[in-house]
Amino acid sequence: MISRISSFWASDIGWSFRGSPVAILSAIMVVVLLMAALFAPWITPQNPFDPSELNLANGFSPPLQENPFTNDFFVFGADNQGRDVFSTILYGLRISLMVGVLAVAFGLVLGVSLGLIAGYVGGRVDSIIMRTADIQLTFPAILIAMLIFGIAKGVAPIEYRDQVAIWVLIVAIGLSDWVPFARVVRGAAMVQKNKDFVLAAKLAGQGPMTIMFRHILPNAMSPILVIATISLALAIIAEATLSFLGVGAPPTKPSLGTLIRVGQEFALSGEWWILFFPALTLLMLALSVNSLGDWLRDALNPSLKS
Amino acid sequence: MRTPSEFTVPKDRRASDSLVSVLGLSRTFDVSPPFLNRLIERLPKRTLKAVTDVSFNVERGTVFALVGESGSGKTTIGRMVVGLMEPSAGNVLIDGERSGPDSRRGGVQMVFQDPYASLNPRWRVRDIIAEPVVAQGGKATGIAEQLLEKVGLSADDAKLFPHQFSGGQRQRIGIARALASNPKLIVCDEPTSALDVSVQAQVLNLMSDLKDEFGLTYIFISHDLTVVRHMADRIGVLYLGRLVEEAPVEELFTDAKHPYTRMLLEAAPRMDAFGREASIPIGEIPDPISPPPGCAFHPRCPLATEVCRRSVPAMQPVNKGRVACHHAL
Amino acid sequence: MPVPVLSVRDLSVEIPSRYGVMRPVDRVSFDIAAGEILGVVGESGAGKSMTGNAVIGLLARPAHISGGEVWLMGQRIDTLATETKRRIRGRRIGMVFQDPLTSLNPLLTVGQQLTETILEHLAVSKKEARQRSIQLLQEVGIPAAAERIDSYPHEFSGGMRQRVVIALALSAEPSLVIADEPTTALDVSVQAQIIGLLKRLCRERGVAVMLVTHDMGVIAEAADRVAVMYAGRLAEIGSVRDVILTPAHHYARGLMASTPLASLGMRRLRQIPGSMPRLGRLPQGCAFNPRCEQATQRCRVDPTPTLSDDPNGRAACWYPLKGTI
Amino acid sequence: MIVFFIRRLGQSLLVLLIVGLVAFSMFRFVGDPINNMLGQERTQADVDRMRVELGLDRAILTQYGIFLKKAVQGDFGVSYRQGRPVIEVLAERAPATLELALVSGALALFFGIVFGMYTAIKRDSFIAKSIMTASLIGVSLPTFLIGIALINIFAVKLELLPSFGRGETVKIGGWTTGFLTRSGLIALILPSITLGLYQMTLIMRLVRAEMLEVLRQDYIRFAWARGLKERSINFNHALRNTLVPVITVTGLQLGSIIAFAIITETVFQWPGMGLLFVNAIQFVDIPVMAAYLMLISLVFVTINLLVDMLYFAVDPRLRVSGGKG
Amino acid sequence: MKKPLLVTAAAVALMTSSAGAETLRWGLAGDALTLDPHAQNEGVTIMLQSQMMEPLVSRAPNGELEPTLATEWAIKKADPTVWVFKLREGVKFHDGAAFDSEDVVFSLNRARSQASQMKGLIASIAEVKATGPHEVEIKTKGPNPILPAAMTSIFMLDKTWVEANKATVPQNVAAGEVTFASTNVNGTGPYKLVSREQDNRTVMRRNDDYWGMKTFPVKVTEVVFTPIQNAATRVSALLSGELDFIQDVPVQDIQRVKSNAGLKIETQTENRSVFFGLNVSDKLHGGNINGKNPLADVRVRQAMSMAINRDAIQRVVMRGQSVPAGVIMPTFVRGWSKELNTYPPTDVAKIKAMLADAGYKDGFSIQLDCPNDRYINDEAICQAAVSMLSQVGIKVNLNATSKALFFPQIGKLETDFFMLGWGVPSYDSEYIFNFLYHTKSDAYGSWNSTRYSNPELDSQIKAIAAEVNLEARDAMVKNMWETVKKDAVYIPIHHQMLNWAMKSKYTVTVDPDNQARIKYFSIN
Repeated sequence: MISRISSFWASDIGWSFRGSPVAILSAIMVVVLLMAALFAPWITPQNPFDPSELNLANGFSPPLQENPFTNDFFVFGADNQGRDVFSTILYGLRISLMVGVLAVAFGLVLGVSLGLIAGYVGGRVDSIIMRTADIQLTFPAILIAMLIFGIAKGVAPIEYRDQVAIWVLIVAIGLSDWVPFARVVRGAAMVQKNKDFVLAAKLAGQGPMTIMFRHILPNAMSPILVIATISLALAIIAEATLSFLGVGAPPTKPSLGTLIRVGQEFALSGEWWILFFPALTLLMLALSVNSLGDWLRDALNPSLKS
Repeated sequence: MRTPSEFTVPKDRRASDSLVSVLGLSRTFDVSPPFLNRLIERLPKRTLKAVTDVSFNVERGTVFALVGESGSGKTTIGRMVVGLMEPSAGNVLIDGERSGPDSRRGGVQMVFQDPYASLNPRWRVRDIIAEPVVAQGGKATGIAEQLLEKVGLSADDAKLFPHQFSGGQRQRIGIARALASNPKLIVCDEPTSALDVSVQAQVLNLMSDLKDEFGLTYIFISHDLTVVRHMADRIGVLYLGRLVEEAPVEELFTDAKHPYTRMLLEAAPRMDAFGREASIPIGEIPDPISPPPGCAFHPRCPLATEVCRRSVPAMQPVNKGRVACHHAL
Repeated sequence: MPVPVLSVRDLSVEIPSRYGVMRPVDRVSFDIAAGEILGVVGESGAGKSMTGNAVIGLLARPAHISGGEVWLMGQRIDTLATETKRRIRGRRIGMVFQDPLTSLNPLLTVGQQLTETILEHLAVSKKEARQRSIQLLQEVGIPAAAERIDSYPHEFSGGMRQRVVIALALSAEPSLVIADEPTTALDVSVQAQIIGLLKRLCRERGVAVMLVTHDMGVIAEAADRVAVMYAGRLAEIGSVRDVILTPAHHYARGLMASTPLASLGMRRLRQIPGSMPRLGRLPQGCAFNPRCEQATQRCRVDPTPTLSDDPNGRAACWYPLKGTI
Repeated sequence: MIVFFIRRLGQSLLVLLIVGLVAFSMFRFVGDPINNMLGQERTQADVDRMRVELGLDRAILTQYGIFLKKAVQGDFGVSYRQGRPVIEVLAERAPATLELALVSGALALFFGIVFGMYTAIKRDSFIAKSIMTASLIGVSLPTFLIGIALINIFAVKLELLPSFGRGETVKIGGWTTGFLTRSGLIALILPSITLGLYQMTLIMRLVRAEMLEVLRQDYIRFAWARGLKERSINFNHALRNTLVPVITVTGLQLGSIIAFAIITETVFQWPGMGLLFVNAIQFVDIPVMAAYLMLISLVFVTINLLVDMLYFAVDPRLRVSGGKG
Repeated sequence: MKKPLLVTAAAVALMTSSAGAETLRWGLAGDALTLDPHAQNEGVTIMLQSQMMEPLVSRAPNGELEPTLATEWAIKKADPTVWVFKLREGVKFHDGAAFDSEDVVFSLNRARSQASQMKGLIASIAEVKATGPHEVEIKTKGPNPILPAAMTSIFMLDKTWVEANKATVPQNVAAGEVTFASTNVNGTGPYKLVSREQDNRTVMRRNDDYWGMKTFPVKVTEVVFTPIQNAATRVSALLSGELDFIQDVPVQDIQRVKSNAGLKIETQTENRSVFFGLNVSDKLHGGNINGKNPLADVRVRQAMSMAINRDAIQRVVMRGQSVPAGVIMPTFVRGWSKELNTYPPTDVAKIKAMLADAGYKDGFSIQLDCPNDRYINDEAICQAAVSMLSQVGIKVNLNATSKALFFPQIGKLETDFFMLGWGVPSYDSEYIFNFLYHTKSDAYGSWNSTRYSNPELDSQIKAIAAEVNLEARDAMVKNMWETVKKDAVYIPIHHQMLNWAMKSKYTVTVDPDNQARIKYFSIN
């Protein structure tokens, strides 16, 4: 692990990384947010997802002020349910990150597999997959998510709707996400499959699976990584947007997006902290992930290297 | 369409030990526009004849070279010989057995043109070299290190990635990989055309050495006549998918029978040709999808007559070689 | 002696990088006279293309000219303002790239690209520019030029495309043409045609040509004089006959010897051991010393030899060779 | 060309059918329209009768079949919520959405291309880097939040711009336009910025990436070598080639503007189709939802078709080969 | 005060005619579904229609019945099943046609027809008869003491106009019908329709021939009605001066509006109670717990009721904008009393004891189904309840969905624990009992999703419907309320408050039914 890090540090990418303050800052930010989300139960003073820990009387406590009814104190204030905004942000970050990461993973696996097959096999299989991608694009991401959400809400047993919601979000966002992966992997596969090392592998007697996943895929990783990074930011934002349309994480287990949706109701009423802190967190998260993606795109593009 | 010509070789050679027999090999590609286009725009089905009726023998332990310009079908033949591509007609027999996907079990290997594209940049050299063995379920421990030393690199290089090597070194790795499965035949597809002259010499020397050491047979594909002249025992000249002349190397260079071969020899830059006003070749290679009728070379041939426009010349034995020309020189 | 068309004096190019400052071109000097073809040979990474790019002023950042002078027809051009430099490009220096497939803009017709260049540099009407374009195409040997002028690049064959590229390079009647590996991507028969064309144009128009290539055969056929580059430095310069038949630099000799033609009939080719060092990892002294059989302590320690260290001024070597290979 | 068109048309129809079926089978999960259609005083008998009248008791495929059969005849049914023919309702709403999408699309395209080119050409300049960073904010906050922020600043705090609606509209034939009145134009500002910002960022990034790719192509270097003006190189050569790949993505982006309008229209109470759709979902207005989704697909399919046609116009290479598969 | 330039321009453009025009720009979350008065029984629809059309009798903002197109009404001495209505004379429809008894007969019959959505309100009517040009007699199926109150949203149409435009049958959307009357209006009301784009803008101009010009203020000359769905945008538009009047101000924005110098808030308790319903049958929909439904035990229900801290909800969630409730009956309804409205204080120890007593010492798990777009802060209330119940050991899983999903769920009895709000248009307890407490059957108890079934109560419900003796009736009602309160079928939460925000220059009394009628607006 350490050698990996040091070899990264010494590589061209590492060099480019060291030369980019934006990249360093973004990476630090991402790591801090990731850690905060990961260790939320140990960091936060409250588990905002456990209703028995909440006290409605704490509702709307301003930041850094003692609540006159309960004498409780909240760094970032409390929301309309008396939840500690700080704790809720960290827990919400977990949900947002989970939705984002898993949605991207879902889209990635689906897109990469289909793209590999389309690009490698070609012909009719390629046409079918790419036309499916066209259809997918025809159906705007938001609509897909809204409809899938609708279905799942209808199909899932009522008792499980709450848990299902998160998975539905993941599938819905992931499903609207696979096309860019498929396209770029297909393109890469079409280029790579004609490279001589693929011929050499065939000659060695390797099967199509080995060739696709061991030979072609590793060479398409750079664009996949870039798309994955940008998609992650987009997925987190998409989750927030869907939440605004009422198809997001449940309010009892709010994601950052749900927090913002709830918080914006108080945008005019003076309880700025309910919106501000989650929005700031989301902004920082998306901004740093996006910046990392940007940097990565340039760093991995050999044509831009001097 | 003629049937594949009966492949005849001089009697004295028939008894000799031939490793590869290419018999009436043809390959066509369907380059027709999509069905709907054909239907509505009334376009015909179109095929590209990459290789037409090519036959030759390669003796064990010799180097057989295929030369030709782009579109001559030399790479396609190479791929059919190693079994990466199925012939549309004809056969490739290696040691009497048909070449095909199953013959890839190590008996035939290939060295590729571009040392940058033929090694997977994400794989370590060790894994690259051992792949032909590992893919067959063999034990590959130490093979890579051993072969690296054989090709003039160090065993320590096995843990590195391809990008850490120069072009010549990479080509050596490619050769090591080809050797890993202990092949009888190696098809070398322009193995040095991407290399610098000084490195080319190193690689060519290495290939010669290995051939002797392992008793290999090469099919050497190239467009560079000087390289071919150095490496080959026999040479086949291809033009638009057809073998137009085949002869031992010296015979070909000193007494080429086919006008195309002569044109090639004449056009090739020479180091002793200071300020030479070479007779510049006429025309360009025609579109292989719609080649000229008769002898495909006739539009560029100074000797062409009416018969060349009408019929495809058959392969005829001349001296120790063969030539397909109505007006063989 | 008349003023040479191109005179390059101690030209150096530097690229700052994470490994320190690299010098792909290091104190290179040569002249090219009108109607002369100077061949520049060397293996990949020797700096020959970079030299061409430096002359025409097309170095991609962060590469830059760090020293020396470039004179064109008695005018110093490396220090000119950006806009003046631009006017020289195409007008007084034409350039031909290696790959005709990628050198032409696929979305514009050949005629558009030609007239665009002509109108940029010459004070002619659009009609005249078009007329001129057709003439140029005829001159470079494109049949039915008047009809082909409105075709797109992809409608031409590789050889024809390279002819178009040459027509473009000549369109504003430059006095110098830099041809960077103009035949490498072409078939043997087409290569002969293009070399013939270049030689004819050079002779007829009196253009000076800097022919960059790695192919000794091409040099032998086309060039009048030849410059051999190694690791960014000029190793040897002289008439084609001299350099090929009696190379003075050990590297040049090795290079000539390792071509299969030179070793005709030999069991093994002569070869130079090792490979060219990477930029930024050049050995001290003569860059060729690790591969040179005759290298001495002096070669390893003393500063890099230059042409002036050879009494004949031909090779940058402490111990230049005499006689044939 | 014709063949290509026919094939595309066939595919488009298939897409429409599939989208329709998928949409249709999804509706029953959105909720039950009957509760909204009957008042508080309804009895169970009323509910059951209504269900039969609406045909909701039938199988999905049957419902879809009936829908299709009518749709082919131009009858998309009557909105459950508004009690008016869906066609009429959509036609009334379409201008608002289309005008908004047009303006945001134009904004996104213009600034996307301008900024994209600028940041590619002046890659390392401070301004370019600032634009890149600032643009990230556009995609790092949800659209609705940006909309709400804009309302708070420009409508509530500064009282400069309206917070909702289209302002005054003028009716021309069946089309209501906000382009002809001052208030109509001013009302467009905030929503179109909100809607276009995201797309602009995406287009800008795409143009930048493609431009960087194109700028290192040989034909660009060749254009430099021919001494063409930088402007001409950037626009006539680089941008033109950049546009080929950009067209596809941009086309799809513009299509998704219409879909994204759902959020913007909700925030700004923009009386367009997106708002209609949101209302329809809340009310489970199946005919409206179905027609809207079909319409959106139609828009996408049309844009796709146009994009492909545009390819033919832009890229001469496609004209010869008879179109891509 | 600064005004957005363009907004002013728009407003000016709308003030087409008379000088001194008073335009009221009115924003609301929703829009009317149709202009056909008998096609939809829905609040906003009726409200918008009521600016242009009128019933015989309407309910004034103070809750009293007010003569409108009828000047007097009484039960016929000879026959307690007949009501006699005397009609106002000299009333004209917008197109100038005179209003008479023919129109009333026609309109009531249209409202009673099969396709009408209003027929449920006046289901008791057996026959309508014109007994003179300005008198009608309405015969009911049995004695119906509250008939006039049930007719406040049955608007009168001009028979000739309707027939000429072939709209004699109320619009039936289910059958794919479109009628002239759904987009056009010819009423007797104070405002005439100028233009209407559904969900976008409806413009109405004052009917200067209105019969009530002297009776009511009718100061506003033009009304521009704009639905704005997003609450934040709606409030923003008011704050920026683009609107003059909005209903349904989110409770959190009240302070902000009040602090704006040119704006004010008018408040009133709404005719709507919000409460939780519980499945009291033997079987839990979500599966029994240890073979039993804990909610079937009245002790559990009482404990749960006690666990809801209504005061905290009022203070935090509703920011004071509610009246905590002990009964699911809005305060204006006949039968409401202070004692009934009392609710137990939250006492965790006592609740736990009660649960332990019922055999649920460690609590149990249950799902709460809740709409998230129907009542004021509905989702937040449910969340608060989840938290409160969890503190006494009852684990509640919250399922908050849109009303489009929520109401079908209630209708199909797919819930054990749900939120509901209930308004009482008739201002009479009978309406509540009929819909919420009667055993669920075809004609009764259609909103009773608690599975509560009390045959005795059922017969009482039928009895009070026909009881004309108000005193006896009141006593029966009181008795019935005590029964259901003891059974704790529903857990009352609060009565919602209405907050209308408007420019300070307007004076108006907030209507408990949230029915703004512009004719009552006066301007200082």
